[in-house]
Amino acid sequence: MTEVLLPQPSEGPGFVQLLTPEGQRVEHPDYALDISDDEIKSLYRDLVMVRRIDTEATALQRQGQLGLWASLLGQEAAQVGAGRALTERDFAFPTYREHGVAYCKGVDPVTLLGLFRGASQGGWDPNENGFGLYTIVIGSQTLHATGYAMGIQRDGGDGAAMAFFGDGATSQGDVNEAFVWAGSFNAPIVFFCQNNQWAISEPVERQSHIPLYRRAEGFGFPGVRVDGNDVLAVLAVTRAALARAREGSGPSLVEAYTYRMAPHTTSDDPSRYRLAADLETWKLKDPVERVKAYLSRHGVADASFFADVSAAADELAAHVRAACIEMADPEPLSLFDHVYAGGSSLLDEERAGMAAYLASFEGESPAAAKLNVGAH
Amino acid sequence: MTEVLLPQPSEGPGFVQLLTPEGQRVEHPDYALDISDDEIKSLYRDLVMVRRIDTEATALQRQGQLGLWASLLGQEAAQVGAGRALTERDFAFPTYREHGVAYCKGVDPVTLLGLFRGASQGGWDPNENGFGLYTIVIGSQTLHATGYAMGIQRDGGDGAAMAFFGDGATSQGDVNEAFVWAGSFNAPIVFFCQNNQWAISEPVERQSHIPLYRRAEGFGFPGVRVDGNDVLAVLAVTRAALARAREGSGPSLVEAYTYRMAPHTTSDDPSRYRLAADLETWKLKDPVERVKAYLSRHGVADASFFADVSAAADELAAHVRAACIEMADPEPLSLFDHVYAGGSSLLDEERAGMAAYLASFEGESPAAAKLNVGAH
Amino acid sequence: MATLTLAKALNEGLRKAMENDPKVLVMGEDVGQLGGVFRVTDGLSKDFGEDRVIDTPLAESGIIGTAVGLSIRGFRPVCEIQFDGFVFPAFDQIVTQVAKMHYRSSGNVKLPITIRIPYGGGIGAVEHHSESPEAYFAHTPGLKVVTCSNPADAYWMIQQAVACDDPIVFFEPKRRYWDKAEVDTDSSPADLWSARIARSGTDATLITYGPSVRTCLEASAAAAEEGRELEVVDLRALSPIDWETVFTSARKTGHAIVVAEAPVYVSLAAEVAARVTEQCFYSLESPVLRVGGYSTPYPASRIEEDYLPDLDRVLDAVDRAIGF
Amino acid sequence: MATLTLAKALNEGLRKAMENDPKVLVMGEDVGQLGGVFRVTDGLSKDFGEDRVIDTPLAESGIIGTAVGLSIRGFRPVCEIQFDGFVFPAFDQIVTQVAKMHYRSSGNVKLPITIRIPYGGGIGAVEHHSESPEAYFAHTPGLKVVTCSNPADAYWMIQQAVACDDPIVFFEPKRRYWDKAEVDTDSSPADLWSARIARSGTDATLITYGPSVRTCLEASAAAAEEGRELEVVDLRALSPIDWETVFTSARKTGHAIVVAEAPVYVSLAAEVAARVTEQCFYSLESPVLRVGGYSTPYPASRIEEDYLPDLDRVLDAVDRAIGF
Ligand SMILES: Cc1ncc(C[n+]2csc(CCOP(=O)(O)OP(=O)(O)O)c2C)c(N)n1
Ligand SMILES: Cc1ncc(C[n+]2csc(CCOP(=O)(O)OP(=O)(O)O)c2C)c(N)n1
Ligand SMILES: [Mg+2]
Ligand SMILES: [Mg+2]
Repeated sequence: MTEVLLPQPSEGPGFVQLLTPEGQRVEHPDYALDISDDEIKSLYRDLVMVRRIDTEATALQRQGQLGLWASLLGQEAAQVGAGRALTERDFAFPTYREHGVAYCKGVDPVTLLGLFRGASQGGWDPNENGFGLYTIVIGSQTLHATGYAMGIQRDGGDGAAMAFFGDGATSQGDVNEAFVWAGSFNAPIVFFCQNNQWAISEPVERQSHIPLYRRAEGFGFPGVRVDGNDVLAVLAVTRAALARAREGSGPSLVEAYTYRMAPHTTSDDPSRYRLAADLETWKLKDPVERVKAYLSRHGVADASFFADVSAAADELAAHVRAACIEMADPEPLSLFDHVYAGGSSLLDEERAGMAAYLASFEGESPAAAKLNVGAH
Repeated sequence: MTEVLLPQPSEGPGFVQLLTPEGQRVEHPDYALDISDDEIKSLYRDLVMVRRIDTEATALQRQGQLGLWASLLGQEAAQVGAGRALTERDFAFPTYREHGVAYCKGVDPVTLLGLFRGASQGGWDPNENGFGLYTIVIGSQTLHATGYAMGIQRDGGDGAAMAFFGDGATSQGDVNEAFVWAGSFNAPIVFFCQNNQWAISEPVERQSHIPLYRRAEGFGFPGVRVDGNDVLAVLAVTRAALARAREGSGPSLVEAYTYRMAPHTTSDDPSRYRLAADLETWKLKDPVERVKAYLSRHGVADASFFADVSAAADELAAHVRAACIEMADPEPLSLFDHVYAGGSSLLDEERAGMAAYLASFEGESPAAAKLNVGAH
Repeated sequence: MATLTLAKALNEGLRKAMENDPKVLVMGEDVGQLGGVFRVTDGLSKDFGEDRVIDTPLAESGIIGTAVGLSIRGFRPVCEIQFDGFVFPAFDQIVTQVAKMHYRSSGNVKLPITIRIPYGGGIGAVEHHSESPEAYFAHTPGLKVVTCSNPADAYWMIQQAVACDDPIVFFEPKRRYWDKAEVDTDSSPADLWSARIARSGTDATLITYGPSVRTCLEASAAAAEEGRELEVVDLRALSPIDWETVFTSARKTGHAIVVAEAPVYVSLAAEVAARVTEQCFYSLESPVLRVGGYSTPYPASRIEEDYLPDLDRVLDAVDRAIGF
Repeated sequence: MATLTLAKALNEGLRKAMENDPKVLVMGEDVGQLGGVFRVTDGLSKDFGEDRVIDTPLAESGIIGTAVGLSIRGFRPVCEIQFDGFVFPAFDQIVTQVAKMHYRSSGNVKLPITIRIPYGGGIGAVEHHSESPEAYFAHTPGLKVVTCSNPADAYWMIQQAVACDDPIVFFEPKRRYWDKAEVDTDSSPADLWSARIARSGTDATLITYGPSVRTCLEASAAAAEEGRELEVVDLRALSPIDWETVFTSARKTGHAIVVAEAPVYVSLAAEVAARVTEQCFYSLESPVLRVGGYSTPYPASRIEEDYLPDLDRVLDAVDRAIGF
């Protein structure tokens, strides 16, 4: 057998970094970023808030308040960088892990938790914040984003679409079809791939032996690899890609090179497939710490700033926790709501049947409930 | 709307040609071809035979003997070049248009005609000649070929797989997934794309704004564009790609740049979507004529050689015609044959039901037959 | 009043839909300059431009997936799948995205997508060009499924489907594309969700749809010559079904036969049989019988007429039902 | 004799299959080092190596499509689809290639592919992780479909499926993965294509399969306390079905109820109802009833127990049938 898994070099020509892991600003010829210290402070704040939401959600899952949680730990810079590059005109199509983008887009984290709690399938209005529904079937949303971008071309809008997806997703037919379509129609879209090195237990080398950003070349548009743990670099690169899209120059692919520091989801056990040592290496590149280092080193922020941010994060976490725990279960009959915009005689009949059935118990609880049968 | 359709340059760096349209031998630094004049004569013979089969099949369709025919006119060099590069150890996975490859692989053309006549769905044994079944769902066979190549890796075989597909197919998810898999497993496979400029009525620019061979780069293996109307170039390039695959160096993509000179199939009317003038341009690049020009100019072949080839082709055509016309319709009850290797109680029941039903007419023909209802 | 083929009636209906609403788009393979392989979109590209009649790359998942995005942006895409057998690369987008997004979004996202699929056999075609995949879609909650059987319905139903805010799979009986009939383009159409009594009768009910409606009408004409009056119900909507019309007829005649081209095993015909039995139990004098395709892949065209339900197989079933 | 969970029984069965035939391969997402998200392939990679237990790229069409090629090359691939809701990207390969290639090749190509799909709800999961898509496959000629309901069947049926020369879709009731039972690994197994009387009774027949078998056994235990003896038929094979066992039971009790999690509309349950009615018309004292999922997308997990058939809904249907 001749199969080989080559390690992908993380850096190399074109790897965009503007802030080193040590918190040092560096320049990149193609991606100058003119940014004030206040802006960097506000980015820092977002990073902290997003991490705090994530920690709280993980805790809520452990306590049985959520059925599942997909942590973004380690990917905060990638998501805040991209999320902050997006303007109101732009529309984001997320996977199930874009809590940081959701935050930047103004989506209440509690709404996201509804899905992981099992109280809804998402349920928010994508058009309210330009933030699409979480999409679990790997890659599907990249085609939605491409279609949306084709819609912008057709109604004369001036925004762009951004499709989020992971390294694993690059193997799906849908993602590659999205590349074909975006290229063919020169659609105003940015493909934003968070290469967090893992698709559950599979290393990115199972999907590709060459860096993922290079996939774009063969479809006729540019790809770039950016340090996904560097919020400044991600912001700069994503802004440039969005500007390109908005001005009619077509799609591009941004590969944010990062690391999934948590298990795939709370159901996962990464000790079965990866070394704890890798995690240590990546901790040195922590996306939040490096901004903190920059702010401290340059005297831009003092202890009180960090304390304020921390307090605000705790406050948000408390809100999230309280709202999550209070979240009511849906009514059984709500099963039938929103299947169709225009209703359906079949559903009307089924709903009536279920209502009559439920009514037949009249106070006395069904045997299944008593026996606790079927509840796992 | 910002959509653009850029014409794809046919030539350029890397475009491999070894025999000009005028029949002039030229050299290419990467693809030296050491070939005897006898071999060229035998290639010529194949080109003529294949074209003759195609002409006969088109005629048979017009006369109602076939329900449909997908002509390879103009693509003879691409198919004979690739077909002759394949050895017995190699396995070809065709679309519905690879009559030339079938011929080189030793498949009786009459078998192919069974499918287009409606007497079978193909029905040949792929393992007999290393030639897979015709595949109509665009792109599916590229994954089969990749799996087959993975099988070669696993059983220690020394052949390679070759997947045939068109320019239109490059947009399908399956084809791109095949690229992913071939790259990931470093599988011994050659992707052979006949870019005949059209997917029914759609020009190749609808699928991609850049040359198709470049798609391979982004998946981590080499791509090359070859003059698909030059049988020598196709032979040389495909041989090299197969050798690479067999020696464990992994997949490659060959784009044979050619032109579909006939309608998409006999059901198609290309006058609705393309200019007759284009056809004229491509006639000057005819794949058969240029070999004839070479053979004549260099005194390699004389009139009697050409007459012999022509007579042999006519003889083959006569065989094909006679065998096609004589081909019996399948028996109604054969409907149920070969659905499963291991049979099925459901089918047994249905077969028995149909047999009893047919028996109930006992000589007198059913009303439907009398009324000729439903036959179109 | 105009005499139109079914294909032309669809074409006219689509044209009307595009005229009525600038957000309506037509997209698919070869729908532009070629006008579709069956010419159902003939002339639309010329009149509405390439931005509204989109020749797409060759990828069905892409067609449906981008239609989802276009809908979120406010468009009403009408997607053509070139043949029944080529809908499967798009099946994931249809089943996991199109069918579920309204539900997933608690009603915030509407996907007014019409997925047109020429379906059924009998045209002497090669593999994958003669399938009847309606059961897959009817079994999928969140989709609606309809099919027309004649030019007048084609003209109106396609417009109603495009105007509907829910995703609809619209099956077109390709062997009937060339059937001609008068179409009154001024009348007002029947409810999209209603079944139609295509012929009244008293002795048995044929429940059918799409290409098999004509087969059943021919069978009932033949039966009438022998003094048997068959009622023919053209379902039109396959999900949801207008059960009242079906039940009323089945109760009246006491015998029901479902006729469709798809393999009967786990099919729409099974649903009709199950439900008619459940709801008309005491009215039925015989079990509901099904006449359909066999449990084999669609066969080579030279024996397809043995596979497809025809007049004789329908009449044979009627005999069996009445003689039960 | 060993006490095994259903998941472990599958694991042992797969191990046996791999030991018995070096051509058997296991492939899918995370099936290697992780052992699958449900650990059904746990340890196989370590013992049989990465060439026989293949962690694949993240693409289901790729999994099935390459399995076809591997089969043509002489292998017997066992493909894992991680969850029911993720089989749809592979649907095209399954329906147009896997199901048809033996037919297309006039029997020259055998595709001994086993497609394992953990299915069904009740585990509190998010969207796409609780689907019951068996109808799609049962409706597809050229495929065979089976499902196990208990550890012993799991152990044997997976081996039989892998040994079968036809492509089989093998549904695993994921909410029952942790159910434990004694498995006699020395006995000889029942015919893969036979249904099983999981409990004998005389008053009504529950026809069911997969995860709902336990539900029906619990319902019949509850019914027995009230003096009603229900017979439970575990279908095991969904395509083809062992009709004789089903009919015999239905004729004996005169009442039949089909129980399954999938939406009932155009479902396998519809087929059972239609066929039982057709074949047992004069023996039935009531119409065949169906207890199943509703015609909605699978709901959020906090109301899934209202969606799924449970003991009460089954007993309610029994009451309605017997009281008809
Ligand atoms: C079509 C499909 N197949 C399988 C899965 C199961 N699954 C969920 S997440 C995941 C890995 C995704 O990896 P990647 O794209 O890298 O995203 P990440 O989870 O790392 O953010 C898999 C296989 C799925 N959700 N959808
Ligand atoms: C999945 C699928 N979609 C649509 C079709 C209908 N169709 C048949 S051939 C064809 C065009 C194929 O173009 P290309 O790949 O360039 O091959 P060519 O016919 O030019 O050889 C189309 C759209 C099909 N066969 N399969
Ligand atoms: Mg990842
Ligand atoms: Mg082509």
